[in-house]
Amino acid sequence: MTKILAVRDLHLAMRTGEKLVPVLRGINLNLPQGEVHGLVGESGAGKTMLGRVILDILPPNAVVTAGHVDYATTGSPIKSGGRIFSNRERSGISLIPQDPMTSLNPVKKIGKQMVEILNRAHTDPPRALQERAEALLAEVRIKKPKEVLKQYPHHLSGGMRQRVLIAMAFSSEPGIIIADEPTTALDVSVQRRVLRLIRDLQKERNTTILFVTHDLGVVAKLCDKVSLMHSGMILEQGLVSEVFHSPSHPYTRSLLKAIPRYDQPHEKLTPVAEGLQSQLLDEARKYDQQRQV
Amino acid sequence: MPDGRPDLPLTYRILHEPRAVFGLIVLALMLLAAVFAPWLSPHDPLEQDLLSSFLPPSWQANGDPVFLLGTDNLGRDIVSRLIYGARTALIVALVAAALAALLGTVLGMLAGFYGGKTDMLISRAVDIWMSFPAVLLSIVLVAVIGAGLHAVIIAIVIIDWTRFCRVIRAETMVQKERDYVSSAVTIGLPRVRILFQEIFPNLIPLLIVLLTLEMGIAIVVETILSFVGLSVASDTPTWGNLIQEGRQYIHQVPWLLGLPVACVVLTVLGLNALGDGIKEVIDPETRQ
Amino acid sequence: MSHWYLINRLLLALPTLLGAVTITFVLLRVVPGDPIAMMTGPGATEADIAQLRAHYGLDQSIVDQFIIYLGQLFTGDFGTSISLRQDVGELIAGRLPVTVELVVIAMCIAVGFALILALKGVYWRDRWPERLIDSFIGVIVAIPDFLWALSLILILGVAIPVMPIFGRMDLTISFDSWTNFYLIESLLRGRFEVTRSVLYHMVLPALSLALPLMAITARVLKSCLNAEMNREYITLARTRGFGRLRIIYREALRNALVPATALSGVQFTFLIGGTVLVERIFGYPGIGNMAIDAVINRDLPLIQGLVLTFAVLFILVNLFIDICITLIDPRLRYA
Amino acid sequence: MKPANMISNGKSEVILAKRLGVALPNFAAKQWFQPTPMVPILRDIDLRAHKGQCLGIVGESGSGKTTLGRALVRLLKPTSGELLFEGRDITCLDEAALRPIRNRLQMIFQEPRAALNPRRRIDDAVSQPLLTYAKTTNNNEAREQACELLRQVGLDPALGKRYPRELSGGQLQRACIARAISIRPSLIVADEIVSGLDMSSQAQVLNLLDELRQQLGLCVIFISHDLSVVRSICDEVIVLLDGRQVESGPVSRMFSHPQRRYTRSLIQAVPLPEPDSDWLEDVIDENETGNRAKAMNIEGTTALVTGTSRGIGRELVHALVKRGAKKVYATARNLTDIEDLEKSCSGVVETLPLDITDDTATLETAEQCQDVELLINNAGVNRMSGLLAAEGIDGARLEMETNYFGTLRMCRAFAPVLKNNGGGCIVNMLSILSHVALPLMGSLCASKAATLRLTEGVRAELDASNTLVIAVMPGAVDTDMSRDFPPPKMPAAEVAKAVLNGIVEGQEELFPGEMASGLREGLKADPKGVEKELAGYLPG
Repeated sequence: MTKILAVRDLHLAMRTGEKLVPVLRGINLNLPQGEVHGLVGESGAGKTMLGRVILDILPPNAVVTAGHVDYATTGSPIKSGGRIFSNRERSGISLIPQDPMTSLNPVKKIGKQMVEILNRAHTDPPRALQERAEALLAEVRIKKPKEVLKQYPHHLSGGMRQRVLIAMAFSSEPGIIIADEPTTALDVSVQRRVLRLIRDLQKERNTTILFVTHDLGVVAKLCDKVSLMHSGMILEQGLVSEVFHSPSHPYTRSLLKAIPRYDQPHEKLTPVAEGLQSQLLDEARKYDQQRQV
Repeated sequence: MPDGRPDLPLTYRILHEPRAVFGLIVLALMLLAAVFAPWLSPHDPLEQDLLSSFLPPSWQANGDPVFLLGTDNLGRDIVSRLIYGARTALIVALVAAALAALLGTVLGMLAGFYGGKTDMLISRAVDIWMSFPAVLLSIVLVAVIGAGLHAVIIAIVIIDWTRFCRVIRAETMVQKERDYVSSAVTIGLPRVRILFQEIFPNLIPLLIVLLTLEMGIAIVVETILSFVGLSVASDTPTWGNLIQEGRQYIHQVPWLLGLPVACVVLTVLGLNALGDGIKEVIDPETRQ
Repeated sequence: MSHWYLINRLLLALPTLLGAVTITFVLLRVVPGDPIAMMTGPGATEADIAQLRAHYGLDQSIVDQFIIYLGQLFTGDFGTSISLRQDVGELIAGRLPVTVELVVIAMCIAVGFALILALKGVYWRDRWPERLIDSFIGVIVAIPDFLWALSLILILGVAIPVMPIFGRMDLTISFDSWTNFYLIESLLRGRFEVTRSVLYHMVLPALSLALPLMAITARVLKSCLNAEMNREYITLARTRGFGRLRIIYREALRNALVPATALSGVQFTFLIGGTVLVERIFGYPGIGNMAIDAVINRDLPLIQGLVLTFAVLFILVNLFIDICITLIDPRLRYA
Repeated sequence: MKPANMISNGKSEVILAKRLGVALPNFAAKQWFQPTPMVPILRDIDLRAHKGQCLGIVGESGSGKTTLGRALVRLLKPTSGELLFEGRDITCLDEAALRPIRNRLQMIFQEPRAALNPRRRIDDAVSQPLLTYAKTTNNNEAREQACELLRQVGLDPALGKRYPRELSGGQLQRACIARAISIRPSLIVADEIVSGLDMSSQAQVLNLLDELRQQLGLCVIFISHDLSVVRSICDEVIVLLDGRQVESGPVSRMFSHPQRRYTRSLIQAVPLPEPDSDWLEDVIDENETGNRAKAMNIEGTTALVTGTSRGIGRELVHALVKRGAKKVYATARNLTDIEDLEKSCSGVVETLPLDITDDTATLETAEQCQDVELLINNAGVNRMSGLLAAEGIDGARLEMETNYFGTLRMCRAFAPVLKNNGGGCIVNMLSILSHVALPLMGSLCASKAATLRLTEGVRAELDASNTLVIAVMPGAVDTDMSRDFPPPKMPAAEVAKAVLNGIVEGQEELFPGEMASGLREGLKADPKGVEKELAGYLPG
């Protein structure tokens, strides 16, 4: 399998005033083509920030202090070096955002927004772009694509908007997609259909997906591999089947025991011990000190 | 992000905000001038000396070192008149702004909290009020009440309560929808207590900002009314009267107009900076 | 949006208008100072005064006066000015164009510069030009139009005397206007020397009115733009590699215009109020200047007419702003 | 009234809602000179919860969960129905009258950060209810008690000196719980209290709530969209959809055999942390046009079908068994006609003799089959005879007796059964003839049309008791009865399949087959023309 994305020993910090607060601590990640990789962690683990580095849309106060992200646009060998890349290469990587309600420009019709994106990847005449947009909407199983193209975002339900966003993400035929909690804001039954849709499109095009989420269940159902993050470090990484059946890190084990399951109603929940949490934070702090020395 | 660390004290943060510090200095200077006017001013502000009228500031040619910033058409000392003017300005600023704030806040809170007919009534009144040009209304009002400092204050209160009312009403409605109000209801607090004990403390930061801005506005309104000749008696030293007098000799002695204008501008700038500074410091707390 | 919406809005404005009329009416009747005594000289007899009183309807009860007044309003009769002895409607019609021209020019200046400042500020976000723009706006916004007028006179009229500080145009030019819209009329009639003079005289008053409005609009627009720039759809546009300039103009701007327009609507009404003083200071012959004279002369019918004019302007401007917002934001365009 | 006495008998409900409805004003749609229109948010909610019990309320977003929670603690005023708290009617009490019992009705909110006044320190917020209820008038004493409460919920009392923004979400939620239990409530409504929290603090808060419930004998109403959480801490569940109560019952039954399709899809959609790539394969894009709240789940259901000796009835029984029904009562006039059904599907199908023209027989059957959730009224007679036919008026009477009165009898007998089971479904097998009047079939058409109207009436009447009522109107079907009809005729098995799909989709009117759906469209455009065409199609 060809490698399509490699994150090597990445360190990221946020500048607050004079201080640099570490957010990511030595992240290593290799994504071969066609893999669906789950990135799990609680809030503050740095998983969203990792997605942003890969997309090169960091906030202005974030600084990459060490390491780099290497990309291969589909077909070509992996490119090493800086994280700023040209707009042409950008079409090789796209984002499915978390909140469908705020992720579409409210004052533009769906059709216009889609054509604007297609326009960047293709040089077809407007009429053809319109048809392409229609075909894309049909592909994400929207019933009346022609009508939807003429509508404004507020006319659509959350699930529909997420479908439009998925169509947009796949429209540039990207090699990699970062999905940042794309189903957290949706109801469970809608979530299931959206996940199915993402997986079908991914299979068809052999796209690589980095699926950022806090929901272990979603990872278990959708992903091939999983990385578990805490305080900016990857604690455990491996095949989903292995990590869920025989977790090696104590944090993974205790997380799996902390979430309720409807098929095991009588098992007592064991919260993640606060000792374990603070131990992990201590480790992170120690790691920072060692780097500075 | 809440990280389990306690915040720095509020006074510390305000004293490290340059704009707030600038505003506080201006306010302090005004306070100083107003309270100690008789001791600070070198002359009696009303003392006329027709022989030494229109003297330029002391450092210019023909300047008299006794009159630091020169004299006006009747030979009165400008420094003294400016210092006494600060006194009037401060009284108007404090009293009028406080009263307007009181009236506007109470009505705004009632309208925002109780909604329905109360809100309808108060909001309509605010609408009607806003459809008058404020300046014209204040002129009419002072004409009705009769000239004088009390008239100026009353006019400002009657006009500017709407500023507070609108903003406070909107903010009360926002706060009312938050769950801490619901949880106060579930522990059985009476509505009036919820309004004043739970919601009101959350309005205070906004109120302070509005109040500092209103103080600036009150000073300007007083100046305007003096300028139109409707404020206190024209020989009383107020900044507005000084401007009105200076306006007549603008081509001969521009500093007569320039100095009081500079005083008003500086004061207004200071008060605005104070409001902005405080808002900057408090904002992250209110906007969680 | 349908015409029903418009009609509804206009109907909603009626009580406001009526309220404004009533309050002024009542307020003015309790003003101490007798307008009749002011217009007649000291030699007038009791009978003369009584006759004049009856002529202006001032001898009736306040309720009767109000009912008569309302009746007259419906027929378009604003009464006769006591001090100027002319029809109030005609007086206002003559002066209104002067003020409207001034206000429109001021508004254009304000909106134009506000847009530039806000867009540049957002473009240079978190860098020194942004901080510069912020402090500039901060200073301008603090000073009201009245003080701007005086300061501009001092600076550009006296210290560096480059601008005229009095009147609407050079008195040496004779221009017999039909509509009193000097600017447009002179352009249409090819009298460009008039246009030049009028514009030249307009600079300082228009600037005094425009500066605070510009600053507040720029500030609101900028903070709205910054808020928009933090939204998800902008992040998404960034991942698609659209340039920063394009994102600001084509994605964020229209969304930010909604709250900014709403606020500048309120501010614009302050601008109309501001003309009262600015026209006074610059000796500009608009309705604002006339209003102060009317109050000082206790000219009841004229004050009444002017307040009504201001209220109607206020309502029209707000209506216009509402329509603009509805056009900008499709979410507000429900049936 | 003495609430203490009411509790002592141990049986009475802490909270009881009968046909509770809540409507909220919609100010946006207000017209001039007219009262503000009210939008119904909740309709006909029935619930009861005892001391020490945990009742879950689940549903997707917008289903009215939060509104229900707020109505139960009377933050909202119900617009219809009755609400009893500890035996006392609190439906219409005003704020002042509620105040004395407010301490016994507490609510915990989703966002702990918003639920605590940002300008109050934690200990201040926790001691505030104590001071309000005057048991402790002393400030210091209240503070001490607050510290004790914080310790009880596992927080360091030193945190009490901080402001809410200085604490994490999990800590704040525990502080909110401390505040709620400080005044010894008997009912706590917990609205999505863990959905804003991290995985690790979620378990802590859930365990805390569960322990406190057992220690203090609290009655907890637990609102959540997360079915796994509900399963782990609740005893009973109510499922809401679009403001209606779709299903309710013990949590174990709800998860093992959900009555409604909606409940089933909710459960199936929960991703368990168990690697399984097939989970996504089973997704079907469900058609959501029908009555979603009442759409049934055939799997595990108990059904009764009349007229199963042949044709559609027989196919319906087969189809039900195939789709995984728990039990099917197959009835016919002669038991001998259907003996083979019981044999072929033993354990599931139970055959019963039933003549639906017999009043007592239907009532007895209903008595016997108390577990029926799905009733299919299939039995009927078809006859063709003109005005002067040999049977005379008796033939027409027979049609009415079987088609109309038979259906009416069954509906009357089984409506209470369905209601007792928390609602269900009634399917009345009619015909496209109910929409037309044809020569030689006037009385048959009349009986079918009457039954259609009856069905609509029953539907309206049972709306509140959560029962789906379906009218099925096929065209010509390939059965013994229609031997004389020329094709096209629809196979009976196809009709049965269409009926079951309609039940699952919650369709209230079914026109299975091309003929029926075509006729339906035609009837909309030109009813007389269709009748003419049909008359030509008839044999004879």
